Amino acid sequence: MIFFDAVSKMYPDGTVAVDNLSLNAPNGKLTVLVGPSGCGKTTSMRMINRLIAPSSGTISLDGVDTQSMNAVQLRRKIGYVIQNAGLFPHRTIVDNVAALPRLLGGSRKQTRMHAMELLEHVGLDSSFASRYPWQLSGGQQQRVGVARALATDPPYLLMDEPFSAVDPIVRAQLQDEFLRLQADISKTIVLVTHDVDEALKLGDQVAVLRTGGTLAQVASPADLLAHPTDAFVADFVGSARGYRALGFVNTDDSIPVTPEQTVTLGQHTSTIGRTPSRWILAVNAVNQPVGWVDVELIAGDIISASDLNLSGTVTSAAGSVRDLLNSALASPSSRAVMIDSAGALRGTVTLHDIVSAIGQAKEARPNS
Amino acid sequence: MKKLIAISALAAASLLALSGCSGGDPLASAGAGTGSSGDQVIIGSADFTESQLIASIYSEALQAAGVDVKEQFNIGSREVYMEALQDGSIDLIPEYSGALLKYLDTSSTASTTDDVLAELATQLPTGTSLLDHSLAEDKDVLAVTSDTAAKYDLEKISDLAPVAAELSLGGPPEWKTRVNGVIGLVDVYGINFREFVSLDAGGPLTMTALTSGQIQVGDIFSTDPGVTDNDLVVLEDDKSLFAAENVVPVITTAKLDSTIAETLNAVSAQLTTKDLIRMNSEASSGTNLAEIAIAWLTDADLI
Amino acid sequence: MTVDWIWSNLPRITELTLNHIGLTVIPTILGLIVALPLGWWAHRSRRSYPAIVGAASLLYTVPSLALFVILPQILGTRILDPINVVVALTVYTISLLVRVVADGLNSVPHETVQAADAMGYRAWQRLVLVELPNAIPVIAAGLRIAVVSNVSILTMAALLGIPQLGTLFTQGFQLRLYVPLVTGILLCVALAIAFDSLIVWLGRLLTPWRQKTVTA
Amino acid sequence: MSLLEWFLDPAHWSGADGIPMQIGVHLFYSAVALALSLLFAVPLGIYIGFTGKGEGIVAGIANALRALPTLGLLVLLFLLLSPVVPGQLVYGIPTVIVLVLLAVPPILTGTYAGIQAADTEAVNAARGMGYSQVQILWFVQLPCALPLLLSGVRSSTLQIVSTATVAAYLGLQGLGRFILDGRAQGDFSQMAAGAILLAALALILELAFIAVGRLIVSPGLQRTTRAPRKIVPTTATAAIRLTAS
Repeated sequence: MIFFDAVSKMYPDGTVAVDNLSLNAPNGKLTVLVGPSGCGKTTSMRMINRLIAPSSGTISLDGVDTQSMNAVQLRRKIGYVIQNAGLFPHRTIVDNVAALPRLLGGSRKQTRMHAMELLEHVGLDSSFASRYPWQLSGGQQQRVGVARALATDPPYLLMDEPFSAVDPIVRAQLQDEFLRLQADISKTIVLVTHDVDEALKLGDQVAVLRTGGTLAQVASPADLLAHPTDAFVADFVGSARGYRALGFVNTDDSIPVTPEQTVTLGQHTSTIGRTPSRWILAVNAVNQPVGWVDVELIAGDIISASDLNLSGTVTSAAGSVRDLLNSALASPSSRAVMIDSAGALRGTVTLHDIVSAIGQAKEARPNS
Repeated sequence: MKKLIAISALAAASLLALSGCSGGDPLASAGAGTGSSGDQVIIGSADFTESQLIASIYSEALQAAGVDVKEQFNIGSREVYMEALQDGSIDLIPEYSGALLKYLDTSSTASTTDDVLAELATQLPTGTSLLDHSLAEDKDVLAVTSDTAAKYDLEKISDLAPVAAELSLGGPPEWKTRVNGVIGLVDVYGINFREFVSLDAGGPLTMTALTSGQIQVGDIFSTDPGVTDNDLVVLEDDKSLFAAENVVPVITTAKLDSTIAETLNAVSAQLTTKDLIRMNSEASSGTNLAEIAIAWLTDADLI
Repeated sequence: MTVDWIWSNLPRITELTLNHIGLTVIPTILGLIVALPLGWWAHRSRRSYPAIVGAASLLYTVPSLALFVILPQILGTRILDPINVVVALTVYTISLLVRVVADGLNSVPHETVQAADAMGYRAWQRLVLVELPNAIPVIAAGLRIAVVSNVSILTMAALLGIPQLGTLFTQGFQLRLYVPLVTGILLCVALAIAFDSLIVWLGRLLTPWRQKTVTA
Repeated sequence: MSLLEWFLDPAHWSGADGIPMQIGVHLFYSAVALALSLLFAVPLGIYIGFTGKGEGIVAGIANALRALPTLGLLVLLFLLLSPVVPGQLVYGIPTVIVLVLLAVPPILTGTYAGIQAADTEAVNAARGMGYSQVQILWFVQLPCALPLLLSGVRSSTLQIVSTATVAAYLGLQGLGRFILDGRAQGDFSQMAAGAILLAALALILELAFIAVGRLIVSPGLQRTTRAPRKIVPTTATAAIRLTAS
């Protein structure tokens, strides 16, 4: 547990970076500090491992005041991941990961072996081990950064904009992988980001800070969307918060899933029977959806790949109502396509059914 | 606009540089050539003070006589400035008769003033002429400290022969290959020093090396005021290796006219060894060489 | 005595200083003129870059005194001709500036060059109007070093009797006088600083856009 | 005697003033000067690079040192020291001082520029990971500074070796002897031979430095596969400052 008790940071020129911050980052959970630039989120985080000294107040790790510890010893208990990974350019990937364990006296062989495991853990092929940082893409470097932070198996992890420097597709991928990793290792994590979507996606708990370094609100992502404490937080989480909130509502049995008539690629048009609408779903040999087909516009006698409309998306049965709604909205047939964990088609849900399910859910929760 | 200013400034700077160095005139010389242009007489000197001093006297005297002169002093050793004289880089240089003769004819054995000058006249490179010699003489001499002299009982150069293997000789680099240098010491005196140290032409390096014990025997000039200042013992040249060394102007014949000849001959007629010693001493106290030259010329009623 | 010496030798010192200025500035400008196309060539061709830059750098290791004396044999000039010194210093300037020009051109942002291409600049237009102006800061930095080095190297020519500030060193040495020595050294440093500042000033004047970005 | 004959003459290859001996003496003076320069400039460079203190002053002094005329300084030092320093040292000390003054700026700027140019992200990461100041310096900043430091040492060495010729003006041995004596004796071959030997020595040292660089600089910092276009103006300027000097 990382506990901020009335922590302030004032610079000699009078600038207040952090103002009387009290916050608890519970063990095994991921706490996100989010806010606009100048809100003191990075300063707050860097006070945890004493890269910056607080002007007043105390920060404690599991009840021990960090000021009472040796700064270097303190930092070695806390993994640290930064924006551009900050890999040592003169060391190979595996030696980057093994650097701190080596420094702490581990044998070369042992630390390297452990480093190789960690690299695998963060999804890097062992062929990367002997390369140098500049030979890796930004996303790959960031994975190494995470592996390096975990090298000494520290109970705490600080992450400073860890996924900000990579493109959106890689970022989403890294985020997903990181959530899986965290489910596995359950570190006590403080993550700083300016990206509210990232905060809502990753955080077990999100602390919104406002310019001037005051804490605006701490809450779970769903709570934050549903009950922003003031106009600042409401504005910061964005006008799409109603829609975003659906991302934290799981689909359940109240939404009717209907079986969908399908065709396969290569099927002769004459074998298609009557269809309920213009749009019919195409699947592959193992019943995985591949796209929608407009029966009135099929070019030849055979359904081919060029007949597919690819605008639709699929949603997993375990996904959120937001994903379901999105699938329905994206589909030319206005039906959301639901798949099981193997990717096979379970059925479709109509837009109308989704919207009424949302309406019923809101009525059941008068506070919303 | 600013750019325009900058470019013009650059252009102006280069022009200024081109014109500013008309003294040295590096570019003009490419076409017109240093030296032999028109009536200008370029006076050179060797790379030691006395040579520059005498060259200054020549220069001031000629200027007073209305000759257009240019000074190109401190050129280097005889090996260098004689080449400069022949390729037209310079037109006039003060020389020392014996050393010049040995340079031109390494086998020469002439040693008296008259013999040396007579032989020199036959050996002079074509296109150059000797003017009247002066009585002023400045010989290369071998000097030792009074301590060294006492220790090895040295009075004359031949005394060195039995002990030379223990001693270091210092002198200008060119001495190593000169007849009136290391070669002559071996051939004439049979003296083989332990080593030869390349220093300077009777300058501060040799004097310092001698007084600090870096070398035991040094080639210095007989007119060096340092001989008395440092209580040095000059070894007698008992086998006349070092011939008479009268100061004499050497000039490109093409530049020679009656004004120049008369002026320089008048200088030579009055210059004495004593004058040289006194003027060397004045120079080493920091007086401007041109001032010393003018003072001497004035005293001698030459200007 | 100090003031006396300087005062009585003032015309001589002035003459030597003027010579020194001329013999420094001319080779620096000539060197730049030659280094520009060579540097451009090294910049254009990746393959020849190491060869050109390497060969140019190697020239710098030839000791100045040797170069001063060997050049007459190569050029057929007279041994005391100041042209030898000019050529030698030009060679050193080229040696320093070829790499600088190449690196300066390489330092121009790729996007800028591409933008010029996309706008339809011809190769020479791109070089003169886009690449060279943007390389000025780097080239100016190299030129500063070249000119300061030239001020210092030139003094070696005193050992050959070419009159410039180095003459004060050999004369001061022969006469065991500190005043000409120190005067010569101070004048050299002053000249170096003056040339250095001049190039900084010219560089700023030629790149007004850089000042704007600094103040903005 | 032609240049080739000069080189082929066995007399020039032996004895106290033979080629091997002169090269040895030349390298000895160069090595002493280089060692002293390193001893002085590297720790100072580390201090400046690490603390950021005095950078402006040092950059200014380094530039001024570059403007100091070697010949004038050498002669001045000789005259100043000759009354107080005894024996052979009176020639050696001014020579070494002049060479050190020449060699310090490139090494100094190379060291502090190298340390400052060390990837700030990597330094931040190391600090956050719990590296102590000394460990950051030793394990991160110094290895990262090596390429620039080495290039500083390289240009210093070449400068020293090339300038050590002036030692001959004070009567010292070394390759400058051939050049100065050759000139004084009007022996062109000897002088040209001196220049050639010196250039060859410089070339060999240059190659040696490249080899040493390959050996001790981490391949992670030698981006040989990348085109040289990725030079930003600031580093280019820094590089010039180092190479040229």
